Amino acid sequence: MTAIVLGASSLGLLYGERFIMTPPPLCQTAVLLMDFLLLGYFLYVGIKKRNPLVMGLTVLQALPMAYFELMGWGHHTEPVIVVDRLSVLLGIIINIVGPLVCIYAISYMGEHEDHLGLSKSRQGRFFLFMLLLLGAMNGLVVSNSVYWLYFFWEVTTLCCYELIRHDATEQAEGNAQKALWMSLVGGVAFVAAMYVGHYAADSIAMDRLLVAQPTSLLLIGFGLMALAAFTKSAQFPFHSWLLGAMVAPTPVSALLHSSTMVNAGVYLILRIAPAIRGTSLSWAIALIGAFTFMLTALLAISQRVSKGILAYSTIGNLGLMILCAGINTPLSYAAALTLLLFHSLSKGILFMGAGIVENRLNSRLIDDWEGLLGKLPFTTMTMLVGMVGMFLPPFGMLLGKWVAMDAVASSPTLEGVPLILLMVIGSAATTLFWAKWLGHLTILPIRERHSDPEVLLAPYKLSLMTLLGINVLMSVGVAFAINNLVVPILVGSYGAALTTPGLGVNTGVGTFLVIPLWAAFIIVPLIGIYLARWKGGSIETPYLAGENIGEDGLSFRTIADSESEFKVAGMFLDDVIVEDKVARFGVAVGALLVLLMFVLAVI
Amino acid sequence: MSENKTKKFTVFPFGPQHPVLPEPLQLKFTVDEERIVEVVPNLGYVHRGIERACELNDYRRNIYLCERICGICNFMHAMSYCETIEKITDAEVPDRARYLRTVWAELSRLQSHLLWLGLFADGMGFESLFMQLWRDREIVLELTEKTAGHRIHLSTCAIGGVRKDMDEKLIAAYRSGLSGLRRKMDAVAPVFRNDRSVKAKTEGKGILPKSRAVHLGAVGPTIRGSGVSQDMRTLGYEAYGELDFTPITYDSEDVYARTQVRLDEVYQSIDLINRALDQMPDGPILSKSTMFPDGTAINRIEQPRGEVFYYVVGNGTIHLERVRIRTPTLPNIPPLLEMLIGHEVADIPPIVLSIDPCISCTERITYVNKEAA
Amino acid sequence: MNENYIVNIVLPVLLTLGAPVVGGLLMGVDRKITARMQSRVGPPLIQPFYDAIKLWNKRPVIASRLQPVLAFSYLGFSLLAFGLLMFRQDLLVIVFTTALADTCLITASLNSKSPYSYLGGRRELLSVLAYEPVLIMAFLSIYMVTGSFLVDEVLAYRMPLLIQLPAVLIALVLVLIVEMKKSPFDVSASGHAHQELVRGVYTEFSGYTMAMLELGHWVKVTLVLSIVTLFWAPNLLIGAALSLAAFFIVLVVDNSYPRLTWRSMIKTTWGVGFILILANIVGLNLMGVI
Amino acid sequence: MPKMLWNIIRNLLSPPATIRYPHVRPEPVPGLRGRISFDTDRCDQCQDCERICPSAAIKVVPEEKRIEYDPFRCIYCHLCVENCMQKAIIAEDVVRPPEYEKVKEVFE
Amino acid sequence: MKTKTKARLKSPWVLHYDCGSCNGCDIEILAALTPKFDAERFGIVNIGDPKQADLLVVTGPANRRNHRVLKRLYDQMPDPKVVMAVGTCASTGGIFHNCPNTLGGIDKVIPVDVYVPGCAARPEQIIDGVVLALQKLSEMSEKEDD
Ligand code: SF4
Ligand code: SF4
Ligand code: SF4
Ligand code: SF4
Ligand code: SF4
Ligand code: SF4
Ligand code: SF4
Ligand code: SF4
Repeated sequence: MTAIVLGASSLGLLYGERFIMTPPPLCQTAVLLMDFLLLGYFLYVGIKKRNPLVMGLTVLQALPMAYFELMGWGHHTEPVIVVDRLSVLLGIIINIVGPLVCIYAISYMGEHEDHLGLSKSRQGRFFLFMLLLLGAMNGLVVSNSVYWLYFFWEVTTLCCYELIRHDATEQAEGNAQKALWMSLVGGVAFVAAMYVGHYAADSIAMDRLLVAQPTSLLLIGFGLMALAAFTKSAQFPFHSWLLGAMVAPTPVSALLHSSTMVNAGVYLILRIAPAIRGTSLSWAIALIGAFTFMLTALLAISQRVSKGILAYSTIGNLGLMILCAGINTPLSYAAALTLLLFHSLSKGILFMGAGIVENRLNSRLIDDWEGLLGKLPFTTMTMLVGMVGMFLPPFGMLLGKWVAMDAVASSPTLEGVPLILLMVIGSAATTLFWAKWLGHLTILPIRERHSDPEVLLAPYKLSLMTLLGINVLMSVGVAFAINNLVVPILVGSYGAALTTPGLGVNTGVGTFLVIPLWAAFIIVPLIGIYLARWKGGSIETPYLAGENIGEDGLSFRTIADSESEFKVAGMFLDDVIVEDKVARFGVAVGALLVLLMFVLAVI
Repeated sequence: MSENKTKKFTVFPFGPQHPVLPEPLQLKFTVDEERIVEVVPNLGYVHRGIERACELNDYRRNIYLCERICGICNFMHAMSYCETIEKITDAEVPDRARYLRTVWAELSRLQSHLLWLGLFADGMGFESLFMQLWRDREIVLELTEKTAGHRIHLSTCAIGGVRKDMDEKLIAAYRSGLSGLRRKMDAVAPVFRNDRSVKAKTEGKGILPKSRAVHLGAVGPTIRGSGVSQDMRTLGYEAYGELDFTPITYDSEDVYARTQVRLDEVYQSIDLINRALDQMPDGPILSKSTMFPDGTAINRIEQPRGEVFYYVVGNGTIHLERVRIRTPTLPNIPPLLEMLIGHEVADIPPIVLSIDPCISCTERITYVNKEAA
Repeated sequence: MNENYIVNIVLPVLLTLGAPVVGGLLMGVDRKITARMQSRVGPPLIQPFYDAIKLWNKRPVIASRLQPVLAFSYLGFSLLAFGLLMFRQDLLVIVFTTALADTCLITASLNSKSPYSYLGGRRELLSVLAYEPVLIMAFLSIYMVTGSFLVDEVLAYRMPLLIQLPAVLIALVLVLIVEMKKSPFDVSASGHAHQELVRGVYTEFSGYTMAMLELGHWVKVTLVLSIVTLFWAPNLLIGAALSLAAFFIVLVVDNSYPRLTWRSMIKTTWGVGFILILANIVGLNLMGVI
Repeated sequence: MPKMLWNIIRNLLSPPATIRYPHVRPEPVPGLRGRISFDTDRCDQCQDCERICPSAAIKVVPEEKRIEYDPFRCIYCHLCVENCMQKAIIAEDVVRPPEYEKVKEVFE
Repeated sequence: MKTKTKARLKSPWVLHYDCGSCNGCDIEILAALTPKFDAERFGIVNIGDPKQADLLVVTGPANRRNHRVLKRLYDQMPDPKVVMAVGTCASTGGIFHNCPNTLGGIDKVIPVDVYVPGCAARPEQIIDGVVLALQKLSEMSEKEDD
């Protein structure tokens, strides 16, 4: 219910102009109090789990916070709440995808608990944190005060921590703590940023900071915020928590990856981007994004676990958005926004689908998923469209990527070249891992012909179909979406970069003919179907060097006339891409790049 | 993530029908991605029962049957069979016949090695090289045809000598044909020897260490490529004792070495033929013997692919008691299985071809099919 | 007005429909020249059309219900990509559309329940991985010179691209080798040479589905060649000669190399391709052209 | 430089090695082991050929003075030609053409 | 002649299967494809995949093990198709007539359209055989339309 109200209200805000509000001081005090309660809880967790990292990081932000408050520096933050078009876009994403995931979770958690054989349901706790997370995200995107921002930030950290450890297994606990300490690094960076803000611009209100004269000190402050954003958006070197989050029940992943949590980081960078236009800091941010995009795309190839692929793909796409934000031209900014919007819409579908499959097949290994199209036609079809939507035209994601490429291409030559190279490689690797997975799902069932028909609970269908419908509609009507959601954001700080003549999208250096492409996308397979009907054809046994056995001919004769099945396994290239090694390399380079970012911020 | 380490393998049959394999042989491959982890051979697709048929036939007919154990080195089989029978019956082979046999045996080897080099090129996906080698191989086939009236089966060997002689014109044709061939080979030899991309397909692939080669009993160019100087021609049968022959060996133990051995042997065969033609005495070519074989003999000669072993028991009638033939590909199969492990699917054709598999003479064992038996 | 109509609509449509014809003829030339390089006579020039017509008329046999639909989509989207080029649209969109076509082919081969087809499909994916980034980089460099991704603008650029982007053209030849499935990069399937994977991606296709793949393949080869033509935009006839030269070079390379592995394919296209393109861009930048 | 390059260029520039069979039919080499036929007039029904034939392609029926010969079983070794005392077996230097049916040839 | 028939005649793709031959005929088939004879002049391509082949070329006698393979390959070839038995032993068993493990000619297993004699069959004979096979194919093609 809340969800629908929230969704409706944010849609309502869409046509409003900038909305400003300052809540009564009482609220401020309440926030302050809750913040310290929160930090206290983190400290408690750190002590209880004997995790020195968590303890240390909590203390590291609690003490300076306390000092900051004691000095009363946190009060010149008028107005506290500012809702502009960027907030609205984020709000729409959060409040459309979020509730759908919650609906999905209603069914999922039932099945999930059956699976685990729980006697006492823990769903109450689960949904509490889910909704809290949504609430916090809403708060986050409207806060103008860095302090409030920081508070909501920490609330999302809390929810995330609690949701990841929901299943209370040892692994879940471990991964949850990893997520916690990484997020806390972001918290520390935030606190530091507040100090910087205070000293450099004498304010901790975002809108002031953004228009202040960018001194190196202030740039360091923005660098710190970017660092915090990297932790939330799981960029290298902080990528591992998001992978660890896979142990949580699927709706959590769906929520974290599509509409909340990770978007917080991108949001923050988008927020500060106008202020750092043309600085080397901005370029460094772009470099980290590009690097993450490239490396995670390669890593995703080596993944056997469905959610692993999805997780790396999320990190990669966030990297792409950060790359765009970092390039910081009107075009790239538009690209980042488009990507943000469509990524949420597509990723949600895939996670939800993956969750259903996992519950049905009891396996997350995509090697076990072969022939899924025969077993779970509805879910698989949805996932297939979702996948196509991730990397192929004419879907919105690809459109976003195309705008991004135009944007990267039009960035200054020599600085742009490394970004271009990373992006191009990443983009090809993306095609590889999606296409191979997509193909694998369509292998028709090799052996079992007749499995039970697929029965899906209503909430599953509802959430999947709605999200898919929105995705397709938005992709077809991308001109409308861009004009109403993206361009207004640009107008403020950049000036429009995208035009939509004749319902296509024009970047000034290229055109994406949305409608003709969609028409072809629909017509071509239809002709194909018609042709296949007309020509027909009987299904024959496969080629097995002539040694097929039996009617279906799916096994072959081998030594001493014994029978052997042929088998196929997916492609993971794991002798080329050794996950641990590459990830370690990524963390090392990522750390170096973060260092470079600060160096560049100073000079 | 431990789950990510769970591997599934791809399992598929390579043969009996496969465009890279001209002959039916099945290798069941288990591959991890594209890396080979297991190979199981499955033979018997060509098994015809030749040894048994040899016991049923008039022993003189067997020359032609043995010749068709394999068409590629047909002359060698016929020669080996004749030699074995000659050993049993103590028949004298005229000198000229010995030289003629040597010439034709080497001609067969030339034909076979050129054929192999071509097929090997094809296996590497090097179509133009294949075409070029087979074009040049026609020179040898033309000589064969001029000698015996047929491109493949010479059918010139007989017990106690040979059926056909060579006149001066033919010898001249041999000389000019072979010098032409040598020139053509000079044009392609660098491709096998020095071309970087060809080396990438051969060097370090299909390693067969010397000790393993000896232990597993590899023969022919396969073992010579592992640095073991094993060649039956050093036994000096026919005219080889008088031709100053030394085997060619290479030490790098890989596909490259085996290729080089065969390439060098092409030149060596040209030399041997020329030398044999120089030294060839005049005289009769056939000494007829009417005695039916009675007794036992073994015979070993060097085919293009290695040692072939004949064991014949005669009982004084027109039919033989027992014929056993061990052909060179069979002992090379166990080494092949070892060579393949750890390489990629793309390396399968070069490695499999590197032993020059000749299934048709190997396939005289089979697994009994219960329903059919 | 009337003329505009012809140039903008009728001509592109005709050219698009003509692409398979041109592609088929090119394949015929390919087979003829290849044969001559192997001192053979070779088949007649229109041999590919005989092949395609014959395939189309064979008794239909399919591997799965999805297969023919995907096979047609491969052809359809390849034509779409070519059409976009003829309508002088965005180069990047063209690449993405070919990626869509490739995905159809790969999916079709992966879902054929056959190990050879599956292995071939995987290698086809790797081929896409090998050439797509190089192609995109090439387009980016075209953009850097001309300031637009629109073929329209590239055509209107004041001087031949070749003069400024010679190295990029060489990189495009690499792409062409992969696209044409020629040695040394014919890892996923090769025209008519024997393959360790039998027919690779094509193994499970027969009859009309195979005919559509052939057509699609022709269209894609023509597409890449047309892009090469753009390198002498002021006079497209010279451009065409340029692309024929590139085509000939591919044939020479095909006949001078054995098939290499997918690893060396990616190493070469990325290594050589990227270095060439980057060197070109950086060079132009140093000279102050862009 | 790939080592094959000069070879293919040379091939390209020189005429093909193809003999263009069947448009051009080359002269058979002397002594070609081609098709055989029987001259029943000369034959004395000794059946030597039947005995010597490695693939049992000849069947001599002395009573009826008939020779059945299977050209699809013959391996064209010409052993029979060499062995026939009566020179009743005629060897030609043309090969036996392919056919739709495996017909046995009967000489009477 | 209809385009369809003409195309069929001009583009016979070959699947070669070696049953239990001595290799003599196999190498002659390959030789027919190589420069001296260049069967590709007639559109002949050794395709190696039964699903795309029109012409099945078999060498060697069928035996107890490979007859199933032969049958399966034949079945996997879509119509219209023709079968050519190349060499004496594929036609009748030839020299292997009394070998205990052979079944005789391949016509014991699958219907054969053209027999090419010779041991080994010469490339010229093989090309002639293909010409005969194609005539049969065109008759089949014309008949199909009626
Ligand atoms: S194994 Fe030897 S003896 Fe036995 S049937 Fe075969 S050829 Fe004859
Ligand atoms: S080794 Fe090979 S070529 Fe020689 S006889 Fe045996 S099968 Fe034939
Ligand atoms: S002994 Fe008798 S059976 Fe044997 S060959 Fe002589 S006549 Fe014939
Ligand atoms: S089975 Fe092997 S070891 Fe035994 S006789 Fe035959 S070839 Fe020799
Ligand atoms: S050997 Fe000669 S004479 Fe005797 S049966 Fe045969 S054809 Fe007649
Ligand atoms: S040529 Fe040889 S196989 Fe033919 S009939 Fe005469 S002896 Fe028999
Ligand atoms: S097992 Fe059968 S086929 Fe083999 S030798 Fe014995 S009888 Fe012959
Ligand atoms: S017909 Fe003769 S040459 Fe041909 S495969 Fe049979 S035995 Fe060998």
